[in-house]
Amino acid sequence: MRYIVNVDGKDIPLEVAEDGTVSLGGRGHQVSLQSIDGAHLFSLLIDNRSYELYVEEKEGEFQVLLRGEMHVARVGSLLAKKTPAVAPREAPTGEAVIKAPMPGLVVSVLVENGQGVRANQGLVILEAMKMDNELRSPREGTVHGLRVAAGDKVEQGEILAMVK
Amino acid sequence: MRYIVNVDGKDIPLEVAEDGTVSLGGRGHQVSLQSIDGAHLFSLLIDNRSYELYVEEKEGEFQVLLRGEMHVARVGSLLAKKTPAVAPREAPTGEAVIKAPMPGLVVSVLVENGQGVRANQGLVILEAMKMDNELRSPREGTVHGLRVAAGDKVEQGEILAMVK
Amino acid sequence: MFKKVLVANRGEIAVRVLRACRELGLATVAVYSDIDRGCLHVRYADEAYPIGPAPAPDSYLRMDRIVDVAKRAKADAIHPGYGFLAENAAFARACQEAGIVFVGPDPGAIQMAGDKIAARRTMQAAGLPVVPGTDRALLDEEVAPEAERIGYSLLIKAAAGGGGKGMRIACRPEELPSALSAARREAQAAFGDSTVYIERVVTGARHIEFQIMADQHGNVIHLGERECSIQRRHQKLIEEAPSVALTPELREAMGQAAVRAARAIGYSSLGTVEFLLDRSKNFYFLEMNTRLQVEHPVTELVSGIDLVKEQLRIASGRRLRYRQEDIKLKGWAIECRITAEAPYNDFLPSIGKITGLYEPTGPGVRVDSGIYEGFEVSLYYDPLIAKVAAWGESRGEAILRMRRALNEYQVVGVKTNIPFHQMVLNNLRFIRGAFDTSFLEAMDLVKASREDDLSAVAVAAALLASQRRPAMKLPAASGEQLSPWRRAGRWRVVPR
Amino acid sequence: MFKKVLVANRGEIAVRVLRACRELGLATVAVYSDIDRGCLHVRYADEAYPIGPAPAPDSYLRMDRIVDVAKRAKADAIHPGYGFLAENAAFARACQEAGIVFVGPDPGAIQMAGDKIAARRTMQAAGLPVVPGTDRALLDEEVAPEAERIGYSLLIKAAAGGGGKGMRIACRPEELPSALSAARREAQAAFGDSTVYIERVVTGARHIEFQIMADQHGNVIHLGERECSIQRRHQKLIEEAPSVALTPELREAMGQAAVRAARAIGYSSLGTVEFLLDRSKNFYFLEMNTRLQVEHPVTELVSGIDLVKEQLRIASGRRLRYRQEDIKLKGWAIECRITAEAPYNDFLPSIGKITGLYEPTGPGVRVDSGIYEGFEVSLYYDPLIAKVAAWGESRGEAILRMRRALNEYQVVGVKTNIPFHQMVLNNLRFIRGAFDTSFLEAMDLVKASREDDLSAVAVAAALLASQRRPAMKLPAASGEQLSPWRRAGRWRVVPR
Repeated sequence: MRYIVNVDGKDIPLEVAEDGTVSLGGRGHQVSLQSIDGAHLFSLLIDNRSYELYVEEKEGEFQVLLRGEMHVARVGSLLAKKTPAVAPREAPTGEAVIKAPMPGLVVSVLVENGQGVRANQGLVILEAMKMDNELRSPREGTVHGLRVAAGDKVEQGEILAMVK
Repeated sequence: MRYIVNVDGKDIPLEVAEDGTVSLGGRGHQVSLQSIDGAHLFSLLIDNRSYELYVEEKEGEFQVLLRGEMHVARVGSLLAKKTPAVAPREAPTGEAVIKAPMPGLVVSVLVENGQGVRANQGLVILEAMKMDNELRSPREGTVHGLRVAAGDKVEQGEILAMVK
Repeated sequence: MFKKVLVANRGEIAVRVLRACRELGLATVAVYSDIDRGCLHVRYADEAYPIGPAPAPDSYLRMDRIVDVAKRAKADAIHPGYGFLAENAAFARACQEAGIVFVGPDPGAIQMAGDKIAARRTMQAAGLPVVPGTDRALLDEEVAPEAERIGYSLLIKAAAGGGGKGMRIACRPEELPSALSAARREAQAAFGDSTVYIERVVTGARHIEFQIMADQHGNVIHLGERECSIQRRHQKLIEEAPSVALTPELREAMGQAAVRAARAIGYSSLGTVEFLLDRSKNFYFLEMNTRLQVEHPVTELVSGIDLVKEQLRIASGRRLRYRQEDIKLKGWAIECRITAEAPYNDFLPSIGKITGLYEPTGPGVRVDSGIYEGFEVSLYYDPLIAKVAAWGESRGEAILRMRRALNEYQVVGVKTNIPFHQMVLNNLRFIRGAFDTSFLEAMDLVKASREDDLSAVAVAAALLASQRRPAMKLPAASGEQLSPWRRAGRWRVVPR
Repeated sequence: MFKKVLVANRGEIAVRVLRACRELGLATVAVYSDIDRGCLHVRYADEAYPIGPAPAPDSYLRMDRIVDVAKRAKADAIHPGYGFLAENAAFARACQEAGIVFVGPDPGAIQMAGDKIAARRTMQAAGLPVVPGTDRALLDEEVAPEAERIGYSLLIKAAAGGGGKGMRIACRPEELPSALSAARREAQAAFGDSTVYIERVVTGARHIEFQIMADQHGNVIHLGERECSIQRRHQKLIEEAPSVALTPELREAMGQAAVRAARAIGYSSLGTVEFLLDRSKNFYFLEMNTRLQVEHPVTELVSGIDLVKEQLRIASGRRLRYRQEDIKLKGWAIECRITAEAPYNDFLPSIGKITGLYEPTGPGVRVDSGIYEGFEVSLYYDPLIAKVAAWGESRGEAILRMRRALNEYQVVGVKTNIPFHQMVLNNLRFIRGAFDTSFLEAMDLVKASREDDLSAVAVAAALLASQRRPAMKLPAASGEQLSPWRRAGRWRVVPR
C-alpha cells in the first residue's frame, strides 16, 4: 500500500508492505507502532529508533505531538493506473484574509477601509485572556472588507478584514 | 428514588430527589457530581465538602478510590409496595475455600488431605513476582480437596484446597 | 496558627497554597467560578464554594462573596495567591473588618506599594536609587512634555500596575499617543485605575528582584535574588536564582537595600523588591510587590525554605524562624512558565481542552500545575497553566535538567510555549548568561524540525490511517506515478 | 565521557538512568522483553531493542543478547541499574571482554562483595566488626550444630544474596529446617546459587547503610547514611537520610569504617556498606552492595548530588569532583517504595492494568515511576512500581510532605501499599523515630474508613447508577419498607 503523507506541508511518499515493513526514500525499515493507553499515546520504533507520539485525529488530519513539537499530517493513498483528478492549485489571489485566531473582544480597530498598510502593521486589537493581542497585516496593501468595530465580540475564525 | 448502597459491607440507605438533593440518614444534602475526564475521575461535593473519586464499574460493582483507599459499592434501588424476593443469606457451611489470589507457580504444598491444621497455619507456597507467598488456613479444621502439587501453575481464583 | 484557610484563587497557585496548608495540617476552603467546578483546586480542598460566573469580576474579584464564603465556612484566614485580589488593599481591609486574617501585609502597606508613584517617592526618601521618571500621576496633555524632559525611549506604566500589565514602551514621540492609550486601557481593565506615570528605559538593564520575608515583630530578612530578565512584552517567562550578574558584594548591597525598602513601609509578610541593574552594575528601585510571586519556587529550591508555609506562619503572628545569617543558598534553580500560547503564531492564546498530559518529574524537577486531562483552557483567565522548576548544583546542571524536563513534558489539546522555552535554553547567549531584558526581542522563533521526526510522523500517520480505514486501502500505484503526485503539491489537493 | 549508553534494566530505575544520560547529553539504548514493548524506558530511550520473552531469565538476564545489542547499537557503556545483572561479575566481565564499559565496579570487586561469606572475612581482616555468625558455606547437616553454637534467634542468609531475598529467620530449632529450605530455594531462584550462611539476629537493631563513592584513582568518600529499618520480610519499604539514631561522632566513625571497607576491596564506582546498629550503638558490618541502590534518592535529596551522573562520570575514568569535606548534607529526606501489593490481604501481589494514575508533585516531592495509564502490572517482575521521595528542612516537614504527597497519589487498576505507608507515617513510634527492624512486625494494618467517606462513596455510586441505568429507576419505596431491606443484609441479596 502506497501513501503520500503530507507533514507540515512536506510530501513524504512511503509504502507499507503486507509484512509491516515500511519503505521510505527507497529504503526498507522495520516498524512497530504500539498503542500505550488505547487512546492518543503511541510508541513507534523505526529500525530500533524510538519515538513517542501523541496523536489526535481531527477532521481527517492527524495532529501529532513529537518531542514537544506539534506536526500536522494528512494521509493520501495512491490509486493504481488511474490519472488522478488533481485539482488546480489555489491561485494566489494576492488577498490576505485576517481572521480572528481565537474568540475575543475587539478592543480597537486601528485602520479604516481603503487605508494603505505596511506589512506587519497593526490592524485590530483583540482582547483575550486579559491581554491585548494585536493582529497585524501579513502583507503590504489596502484594507477592505473591514467588518468589526471596537466592542464587538468575535468568534474564532471570524473574518475581520482583508488586505489586497 | 431510593437506594440502598452497600459500601464495604455496610448498607447505606439514601434517597435521590428529582431536584438532585440527596437524603442520607434523614438529612437533606446539596450534592454535585462532576466528571473530570469523561471517564473514571469524578469530583463530588456534598454540602460543599469536596471529595475526589476514581470510579470503575466492574460486573455491576463500583470500585471507588477515595483518599487512597479502595471501596466497593453495590447499588440496589427499592421497589415500592412490593415484597422483595429476598434470597436467603448464604448459610455458613463451615467450609473455608482456599483460592489462588493470583496466578503463580506452586512451590510447595505443606499439608496433605485429611491433615488437621490450626488457624493461620501455612498450606501452600505460591511463587509470584519472584517472591514466595504463603497461603494460610483461615480457620482450624481438616484439609480436604487438595488438588495441587509442587510445580503446578495455577490461575487466579483457582481452588487449591478446602478446610472443614 | 489558623484552623481553616480559604484560598481566594484558582489554577496552579491555588493548588500550591492548598498543598502548604495540608502540610501544616490546616483545613482548606476553595472558591470557584462556574466553569471551574472540576478544577484541581476544587478537588484538592476540603470544602469548595461557588462564587459566580466565569468572568473574574463576577467571581474571583467579588470580595463580598469571598468574605461571605469565609464566614459561612468559618475560615479564620484568607490566602489570596497572586493576581486577582492579592494586592487589593480594600480586600485586605474587608477581611480585617470581617475578623478574618488576610495572609499578606496590612492594607496600608499594600496601598503604599500599590501606588507605584507613591512608592517611588517613599523609596527615594529611604535612600534607594530610582530610575529617572515622573513622581506624580500624569494627565494626557502632560505626558508629552514630561517625556521630552526625561528623554526617549521610555515606559508608560500603570500606577496601579503589576505583572507586566498596563505597561507600554515608546521609543519615539510619535509612538507616545498609542502607547499611552494602550497602557491606560489595559490598566483600567486590569486594575480599574488608568493612572499612569513615565520612567526612562534603562538600556541593557537586567530585571533583578529580591525576596523579602518580614514578620509582625519588626524582623526583616531577604532570601537572595531572582534573575527575571527573560521577558516577553513585560511578562516574565524564565526566572533563575541566583543571577550570574551579581557578585557577593553586590548581592549584599542590593539585599540590604531591599530590606531597607521593606522597613520604610513597615512591611510584614512575604514581599518582593524589584530592581533594574544596568550595565555598569548600578541598581535602581523599580517597584515592590506585596504578594507571593509566580516565580517563588526558584527561591524555595535554592534556600530550602517553603515560602508559603512561612507566609502562613507570619500571618498567624509567629516570629521569623530565620535570621539573615541562617539563610544559606545552595545550587541553582530555573523556572519556565508554561503558557497556553502558540509560539509559532505570535504567541496568540490557545484555547481548548487538554486531552493528553504527561508532566515531567524525577531528580531535581518540580512542577506546579493547574491542569489535568479534561481541563478546558478558557479565555477568561491568565494563559499560565503550569510552571516547571529545575534545580542543579550548578547553573549548567539546572539548564540541562530543565531541557530534559521540557523534553518529557507533553501537553495535547492546546498549543504551549514549551518549544519556545527549549529554544531559549539552547541559545548560546542564554547559556553564557549574557542577556538583559531585551534578549527575547532579538530572538526569532524558528520551527526546526528534524528530518527523521517528520518521517516518523509520516510513518505513524500512514499506519494509523491504514488500520483505521481499511476501506481506504487502494491498490498500490506504480513507481512512475509517484512523482506527478508529488509535483501536484500539498496534500489538500489530493481527492479522497 | 561515553557517547552512547545501554541501560540493561526496566521500570523506574531504567527511566532514572535514562534521565541521567539525557542530562549528560548521552545517546541511550533500551532493551525490552516482549511484554515491555510499550514501557516508559522503551519510549524514553533513543533506541530500543527486543531481547526475548517476559521471564527475566529469557530476557533481562540474557547477558549474551544484551552485549550483542550493545555491539549492534554501538553503545560504549552499559548501565545495569539494580537487580537483574547489576551485581553479576560474569556480566561485568562479558562487557569488559566486548570492549564495553560496565557502569559499576570491576568484576573482582563484585565477586568479592557478592560472596557474603568472603566479604565477612575480608571486612574482619580490615578491622570492621561483624555480627556473630559462620564464615563459610554450610552443608544442610552443618546448619543445626552451627546454629546451636551461635544461638537463636538467627538468620539464614544466601551467600549470593541481596535485596532481602534468600533470607529467613529461625527463632527456635524446630523452625530451622523449613527456614533453611525456603532460603535455599529463594536463593537458587533469585541468584542461581543456594549457598547459605548463618548470622545471629541482633535484637532491637537498626539497619543503617552508608553511601560510598569511589573513583578509579584511589579516592573514596562517603555521602552519609540512610536509615532503612522499616522493612517487611527483609524488604525495605521506607528509607530516610539521615538517621535519628546517629550522632555526628557515630556518623564520622561509621562513615570512616565504610570508606575503609571500600578500600579493603579496591572499590571504584558507587557502593553501599550496610551496618547493623544495636541498642548500645555498636555497629556491625553486614554486607556491601556494589550497585546503585533503590533508595539512592534520599541521599541525592540531602546531598544535592546526582548519584547516577557521578556514577557515569566515574565509570568513564573521571576523578571524583568532591572531597569528603565538600559533602554538606542539608535537611531530611524520606522515601516510600510503592509496590503493587494488597496491604489488606497479606501484601499479596496485585496484578492488572493501571487504568487511572495521578502522581504527586509540588514543593519537596520527587517521584521515580515506571508506570503509566495503560501499564500492565505482571507477575514476571518485582512489584516495585514507583518511589516517592520527600525532602524537608526537618524530619517533621519531610514526614508531613510525604503524607501530603501520598494523599495526592492515585493509582487505579491495581492495589498498592499506599494506605500502608500512610499508616506507618501516622504511627507515633515512627514519628518519634523510636523504631528498629522489627517495627513492622508489631504493627497491624487496619482499614480505618471515615464515616463520611463511606457516605460519599454511597452517594457517588447511587448517582452514577441512576444516571447510567435510567431503566433501573423504580418508584420510591415508602419509609416503612426501608428497614426490612436493611435487615436483609448484604447488597448481593437484593434482586436487580
